[in-house]
Amino acid sequence: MIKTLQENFQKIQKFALLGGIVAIYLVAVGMVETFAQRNLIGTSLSLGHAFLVLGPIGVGILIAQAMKESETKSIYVAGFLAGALSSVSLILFNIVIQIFVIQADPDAVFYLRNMFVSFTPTAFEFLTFGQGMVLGNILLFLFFGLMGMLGVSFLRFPDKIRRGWINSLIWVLAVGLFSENVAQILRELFGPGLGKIIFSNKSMNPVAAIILFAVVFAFSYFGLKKEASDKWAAMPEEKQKKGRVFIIIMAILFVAILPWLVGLFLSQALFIIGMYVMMGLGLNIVVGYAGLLDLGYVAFFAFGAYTMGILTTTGALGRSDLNFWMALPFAMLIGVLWGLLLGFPVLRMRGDYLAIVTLGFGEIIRILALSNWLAPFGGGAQGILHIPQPEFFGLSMNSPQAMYYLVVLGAVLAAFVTIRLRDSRLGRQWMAMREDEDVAEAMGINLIQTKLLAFSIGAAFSALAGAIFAARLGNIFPHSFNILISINALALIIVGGLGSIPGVVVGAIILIGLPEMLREFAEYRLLMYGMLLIIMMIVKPDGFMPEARRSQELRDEKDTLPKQAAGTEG
Amino acid sequence: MSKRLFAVFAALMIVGLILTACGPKAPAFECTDAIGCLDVAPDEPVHLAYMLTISGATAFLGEDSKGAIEIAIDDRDGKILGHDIVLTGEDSGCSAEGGQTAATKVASDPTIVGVIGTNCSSAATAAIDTISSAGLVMISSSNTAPALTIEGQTWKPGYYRVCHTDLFQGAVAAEFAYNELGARTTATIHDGSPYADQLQAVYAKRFIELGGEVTFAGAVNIGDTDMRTVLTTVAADGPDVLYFPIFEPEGDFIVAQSSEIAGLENTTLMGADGLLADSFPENAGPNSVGMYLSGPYVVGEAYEAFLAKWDAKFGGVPPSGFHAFAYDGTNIILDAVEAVAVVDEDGTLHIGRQALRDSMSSLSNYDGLTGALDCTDKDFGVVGISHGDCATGGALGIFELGQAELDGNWPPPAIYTPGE
Amino acid sequence: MGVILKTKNVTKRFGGLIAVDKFEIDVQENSISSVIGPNGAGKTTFFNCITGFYKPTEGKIIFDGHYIQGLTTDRITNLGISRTYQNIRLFSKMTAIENILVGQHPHLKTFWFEAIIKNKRFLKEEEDALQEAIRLLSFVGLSGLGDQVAHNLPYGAQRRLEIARALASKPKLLLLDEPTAGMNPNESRDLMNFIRRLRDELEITILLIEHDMKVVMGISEEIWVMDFGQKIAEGTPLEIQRNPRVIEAYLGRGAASGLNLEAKGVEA
Amino acid sequence: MLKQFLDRFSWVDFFMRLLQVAAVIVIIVGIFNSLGATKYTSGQWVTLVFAGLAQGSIYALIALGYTLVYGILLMINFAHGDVYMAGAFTAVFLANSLAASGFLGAQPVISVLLLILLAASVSMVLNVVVERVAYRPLRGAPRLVPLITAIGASFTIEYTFRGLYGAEFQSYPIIPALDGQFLTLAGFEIPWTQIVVLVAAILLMVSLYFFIERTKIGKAMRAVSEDKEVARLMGIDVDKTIMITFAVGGALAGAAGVFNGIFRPQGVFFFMGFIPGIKAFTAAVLGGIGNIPGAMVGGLFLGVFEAIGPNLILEGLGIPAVNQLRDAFAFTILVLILIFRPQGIFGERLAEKKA
Amino acid sequence: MAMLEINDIHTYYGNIHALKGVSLTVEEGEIVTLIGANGAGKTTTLRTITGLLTPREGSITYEGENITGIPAHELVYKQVAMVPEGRGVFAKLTVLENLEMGAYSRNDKEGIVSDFDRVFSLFPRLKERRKQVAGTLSGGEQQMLATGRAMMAKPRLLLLDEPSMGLAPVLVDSVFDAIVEINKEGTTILLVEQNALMALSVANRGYVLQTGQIVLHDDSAALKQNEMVQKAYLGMD
Repeated sequence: MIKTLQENFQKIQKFALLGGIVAIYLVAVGMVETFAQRNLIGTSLSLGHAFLVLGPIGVGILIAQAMKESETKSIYVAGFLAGALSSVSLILFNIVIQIFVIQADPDAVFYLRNMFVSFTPTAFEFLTFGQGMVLGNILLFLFFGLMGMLGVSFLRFPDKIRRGWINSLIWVLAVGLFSENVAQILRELFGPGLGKIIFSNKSMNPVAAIILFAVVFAFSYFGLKKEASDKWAAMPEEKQKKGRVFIIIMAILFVAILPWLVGLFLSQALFIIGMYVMMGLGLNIVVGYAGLLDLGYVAFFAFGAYTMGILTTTGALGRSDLNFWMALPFAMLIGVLWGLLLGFPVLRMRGDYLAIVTLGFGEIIRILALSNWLAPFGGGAQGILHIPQPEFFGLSMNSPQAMYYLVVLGAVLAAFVTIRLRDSRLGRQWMAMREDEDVAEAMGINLIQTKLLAFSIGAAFSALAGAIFAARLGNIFPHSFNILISINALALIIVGGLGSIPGVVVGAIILIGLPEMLREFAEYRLLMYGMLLIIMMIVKPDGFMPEARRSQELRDEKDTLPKQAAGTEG
Repeated sequence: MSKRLFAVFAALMIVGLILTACGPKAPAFECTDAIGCLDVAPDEPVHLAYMLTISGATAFLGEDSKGAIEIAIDDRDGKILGHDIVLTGEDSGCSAEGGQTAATKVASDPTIVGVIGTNCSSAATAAIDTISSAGLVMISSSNTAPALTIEGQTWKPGYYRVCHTDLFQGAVAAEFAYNELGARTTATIHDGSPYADQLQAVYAKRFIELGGEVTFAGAVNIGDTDMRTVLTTVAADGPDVLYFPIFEPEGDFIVAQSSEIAGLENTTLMGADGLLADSFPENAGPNSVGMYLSGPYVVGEAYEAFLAKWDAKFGGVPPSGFHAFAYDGTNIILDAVEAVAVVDEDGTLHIGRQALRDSMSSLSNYDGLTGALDCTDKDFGVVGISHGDCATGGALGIFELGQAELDGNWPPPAIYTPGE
Repeated sequence: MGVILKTKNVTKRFGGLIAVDKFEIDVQENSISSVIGPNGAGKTTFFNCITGFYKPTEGKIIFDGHYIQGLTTDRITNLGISRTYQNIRLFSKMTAIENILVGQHPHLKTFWFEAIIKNKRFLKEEEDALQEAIRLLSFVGLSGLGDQVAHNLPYGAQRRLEIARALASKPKLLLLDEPTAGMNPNESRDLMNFIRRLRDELEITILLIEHDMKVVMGISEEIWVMDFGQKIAEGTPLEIQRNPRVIEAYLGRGAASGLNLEAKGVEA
Repeated sequence: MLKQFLDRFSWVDFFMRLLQVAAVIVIIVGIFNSLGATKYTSGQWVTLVFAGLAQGSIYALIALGYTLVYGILLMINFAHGDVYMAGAFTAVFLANSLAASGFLGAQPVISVLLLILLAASVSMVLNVVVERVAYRPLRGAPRLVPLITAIGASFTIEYTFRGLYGAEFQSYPIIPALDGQFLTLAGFEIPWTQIVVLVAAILLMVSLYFFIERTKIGKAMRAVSEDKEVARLMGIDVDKTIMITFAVGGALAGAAGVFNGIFRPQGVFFFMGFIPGIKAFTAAVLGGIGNIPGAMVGGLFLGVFEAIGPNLILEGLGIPAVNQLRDAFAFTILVLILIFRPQGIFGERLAEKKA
Repeated sequence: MAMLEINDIHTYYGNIHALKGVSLTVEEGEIVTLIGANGAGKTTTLRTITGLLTPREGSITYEGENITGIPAHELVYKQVAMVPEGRGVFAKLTVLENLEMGAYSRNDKEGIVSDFDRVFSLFPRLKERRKQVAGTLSGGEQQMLATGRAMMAKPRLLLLDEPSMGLAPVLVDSVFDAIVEINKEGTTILLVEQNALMALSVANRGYVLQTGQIVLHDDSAALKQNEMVQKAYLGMD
């Protein structure tokens, strides 16, 4: 065993260093300390702990992966070692705080907290378990070692147990993390009682956590999911077909009643997700199909919103007193017109030149909306206030639930149009243009027309989303139309899978929905968002739901041909 | 469905039912409040929420307010009427959509008593509806848009603010410039935020009313760093006073770069509360000597104590100028809770939501960090009836920065208050 | 038989560099002819001038009675010129069928809005186009590979797919840029026969750029030789092989004498 | 004849031409009116031009990072503006300590060199780490994917530094030796800070140019940017070369952060890189992205143009509060230039590489 | 011991099995040619040898040392150079800079200078154009440059991928002359060529590659006479 360890010592060192870096990073940016206030389960396990152990657990997993061949015992020892070693960075951190913060004079030049705001006595307290310099650091060392072993166990336990308890852990942590949202849903479904029992002050009741753990474990251990899917596969064709219809009907029903299950806030989140789905579908036409990298997509969103605002507001800026439904087509029309107008000058530009110019357009529009110059038309910095909410047979749609239906309708419309166009001549034109603009033109495709169609149809959906946004918000300000919206829309279609329609929905749920649910993490929300983007792209560069190609030649016999492929030499 | 699957479902259902059945018994207290009551069980905390701008370029505003709220809670040792106080928060950003989403989040949690926020008026404008219809109270530390408290405009019941509106501050600044400095021409710069735009408009209007002339009404953008062009435009007319009610760092740039521009030698610089922070003279440099700032006149021992607590808790000084309002706002809510809560024998609290609003609306002569506060309705004549405006305007002043401030003395002396 | 393509004085300059220098050819209708010349002589540039990728600096190009110099590529394609590329340029992430469907573009007439409402005309046209694509696929011998993504196809299949795509626009004139590049002698011979079939069965005029002298000599009815952008010779394969300037600048002595035999062998 | 003309007539070209003419007319009218009003003295114009040059040299230094990376990987390193922030933000603490201890006053040159060294190292390391973590695993992925990780990296860096150093604004100390010092040139007074920044930036840029053109590593970088596979066959370690490229780009951005602190000390905080980043990217595109002299000229051009443009052109058109429109104006100029020259000022014509 | 020994390598592009067990040897001083149809795996073989691709199975031994999976840039230091298909000159670098890049692995300044002369004497055209940007050279000159550039690494083993591709017939001869010349000076050559006739006429031995497998291996003379080779690769009936 000693020998195995010696052989692998370099790896252990390397992973320990990596784990140490992760751990110190999380402490130094203040995540551990801040989230130590936020309990996940009971009052003992906080989110801070969960972040703190990310490093050593990860190290354990890496060790288990790298030493696959070795005997189990030595892997555990190696995991312990690596985990414990990764605590060295934090021990150093503790020493630094002790000397340069706790014992230092706040006016001294080297008083480190002047520079590193998270180098606080509280962090020290947390990391040393309140046990002081010596004992605390020893505890930390041992604790990290154990966490390293825990990481090893993720890969080394017998398969069934492993899957069971990893799943359980994920579920318990997720419920603890999203406690507010889970509690909200429970409240909507069962009244206030249940939520109060399971959660107290956002933290999960330990008993509830254990029950949840056990239930999920049972599910995974007995392989119930697999059993169900096996059964499904064994069913006769006809029954499967019926089952599918049933599932689809259930899904539609689910989407329909969803806002009433989840309450006010999650409905608002759903509304925003739906809005981004609509925009994503539009942008997907421009970027995913036509291959035109547009970083200024927010401009059309702004046009939609401003048109809605100007046409319907009862304030001083109102130009007419149309209602929401009458203004909606105008908003889309204005979007289309501007899509054409802005599309025009960039017709001859390619790739990254297009990107920066469209980004510029987005900014120009925002700045103009903000300007004193155009304030008489768009309100300038003061924005447009008092935009009435739409009415539906006399009922004011002033709740997120009501508006949710509106965006779902809009998104379905966008998806419908997108699918129909994708499978038509125009869709092929776009894709050909995306693959090779010159050759596409040499196929007789009029690039100008094709590009402008992409721009304007994309713009129409964005404008539609903008119009609904304005009506939901009731007030619009130029600051709302910043580049972040373009970036979000672009990121979600790429994360979902460029060109893929289900991908847009998945992307929107991950990149828009998740951050909304994690609002309470405020200052670290965008940090996590950024990391999420990087990790997701590295894990799945083609997106979560890559675009699938249709079979056309052999329409009925799918997958009968073996994959014909050969070298790409030449 | 397999038998095992069924068994698991059945177990789940049973657990669920048991848990529901064991829920708390109905309280003996009978709620008569018009918009309902909030019950806090003996072991439950009193739940406050904040809606501030925590991320993005204006995060310093949120940090400023959030710290003050925490200090206010610390001052009560984290307890009220024997219950813990919990503070949870939402990032509302400095935007309407952020405000609305944060508001729906807050509104969907029935345990929340009241909200402190938002930082930006645009966020409040979009949040006010949701917050109000959820029966909550919301008190802001830095919403200065007048419309927010004017009946018939944006105002909705349950909304309060501690800071003074632009109408006060803009007018005070204009009067000071015209009467005290003897200025007859002025230029203004705003940064595209609804706040600065409004404030400079009020200032300019008052200045013209007094008989002065506005030579140039300019603007920059948040994020601009080079102010030489706008300063050159200002310099072309050489006005007596340049009023720029904007924030850091744009305000820093204007002050620092003003000395490079020929033609500004005789122009007096005047900023507003956005720059009223102790880091400002240090950031803006020597040119800040001799300039004026309009803003809340927050002085006194209590404030000194507050700053000491801040330094102990967070290190350094608050990053912006609205912390004192956030502190007062928190206390107003908590005091109102103390005043209206009905305490059962077992320690359960019953807080009538309308009662809470009534209590806050009737608050007067409250001795806050920011001076005497009065949240009662006021009649502003042409402007309209205002509700929930706690600031009296008396706590406004004009400060002059000198070499002492540059050397670290803070706060600067107030050389003019409207009463004088 | 008339002249389908005539270039007059076609010149293309890039800055100071003259890539094509007053190049003139007359392509007879329903013929197979070639442009040959050393690498970098300007052959591909010349093709690019014909197909509208480049605007010739000077000169006129007359195709089927139209002056086409300076027209955009898509218009030229719509007039009936189609081409393949030296280094294959398929729409590599689209399936073979989709590639051919894109090629059919000039003959599809439905308006995009019809695709949204899926009216009868649209459905019929799409079905017809699909059938035509499947037919073309089998014409080039790729039946069964239609649903493969283009870049997964073997090299030879990609070459043929590119031709099928070019044929989909029903051209009157087909320009092939080094179609046998990377093929072995057997494959080249198959391709020669295929090109003949195109001409005979579909009555398409064919203009080639080619390096493989066996192919060029075996198939062409007329050859133009290009060097430094200029035409240094024109004529039948036999005339070209004997032309001393061509031998010196391009063929080399050994190759020229050997070719004669080979060419005959192929024809036999 | 008419038919031939109509066949070749393109509405796009027509409108582009129209747009060009309109733009030229508007610009000329604007300039004519502005200058005709004689509102500003020539001294004020000179002030603006030099401020623009100093600002532009900072854009240029950041733009070089964009252009180097673009040249070698054909990707937009969206996080580059934040790399610039990282150096500037870190060095500000050292600068303040130096000022507090009086060293800055006593030894300004050494102090500034120290600051540049620190900022450049931080930015360099950060840029290399970003490349290693966020870009290298994605070699060969679809082109938009690294753009998204770059955006992710941008957020990550911003909020990491916010977590590390806090959300407050910091300021560089004023260097006593340069404080209030003006160089008098032909009767115009120009602040020394601006001159120092301009000269130092140009020195850096020239040395970069020689580094790329003359040294073995520089040539290897060019070789890698043309063909990575062949470069590997020459014995060039491609990953290492790319790393060096990021390192060089990062160091330049870090240095730019300190230069920025010299001539405009305020407003150092975690978000400060965003707008200069976008502007620098604009400058790189203006000059022709991938082109090193192009980035330099593009940066200086953009700096000067946005400094004088609003007053010179927009004000003459009777637009109120023109300075607010500066960014819009800068982007408009970008669009116009790209309409005139789609490949940027120094870019190669992409169109010639068609078939 | 053979200079280069390839033992049963299997290389994949993603899931595509491109080389299905290729084995070959090259002795010091030889010219060995690898002929085969497009897509047979010739280039893949060369790319696997140089480390641009990593085989999933099998081993490659160079002068007794296992070089399987070695990074491409390190192999150059072992004096193995490759002229890639399509020449791959750095179009924006001058001729001289291209040659310098060829000598990237070396540090002996004087040796490099003398090798410049050697390349220029082999290809006088390059000397005339050494200040010119490589992209402006004609196809033949680019081939010369690519070959000369590979020579700058002072290779003991030179891998050539399709040197005659896209060249005018008149130039093909001179390129092959140069290959023979280089070989005579002591460089071992592994030549991948489409033009089987030419290749076999300069090579000592040849391998025939079909769909990722070696199907035939013999002396050049014998291969020329082989019926299958004649039919498939020499175009004779």
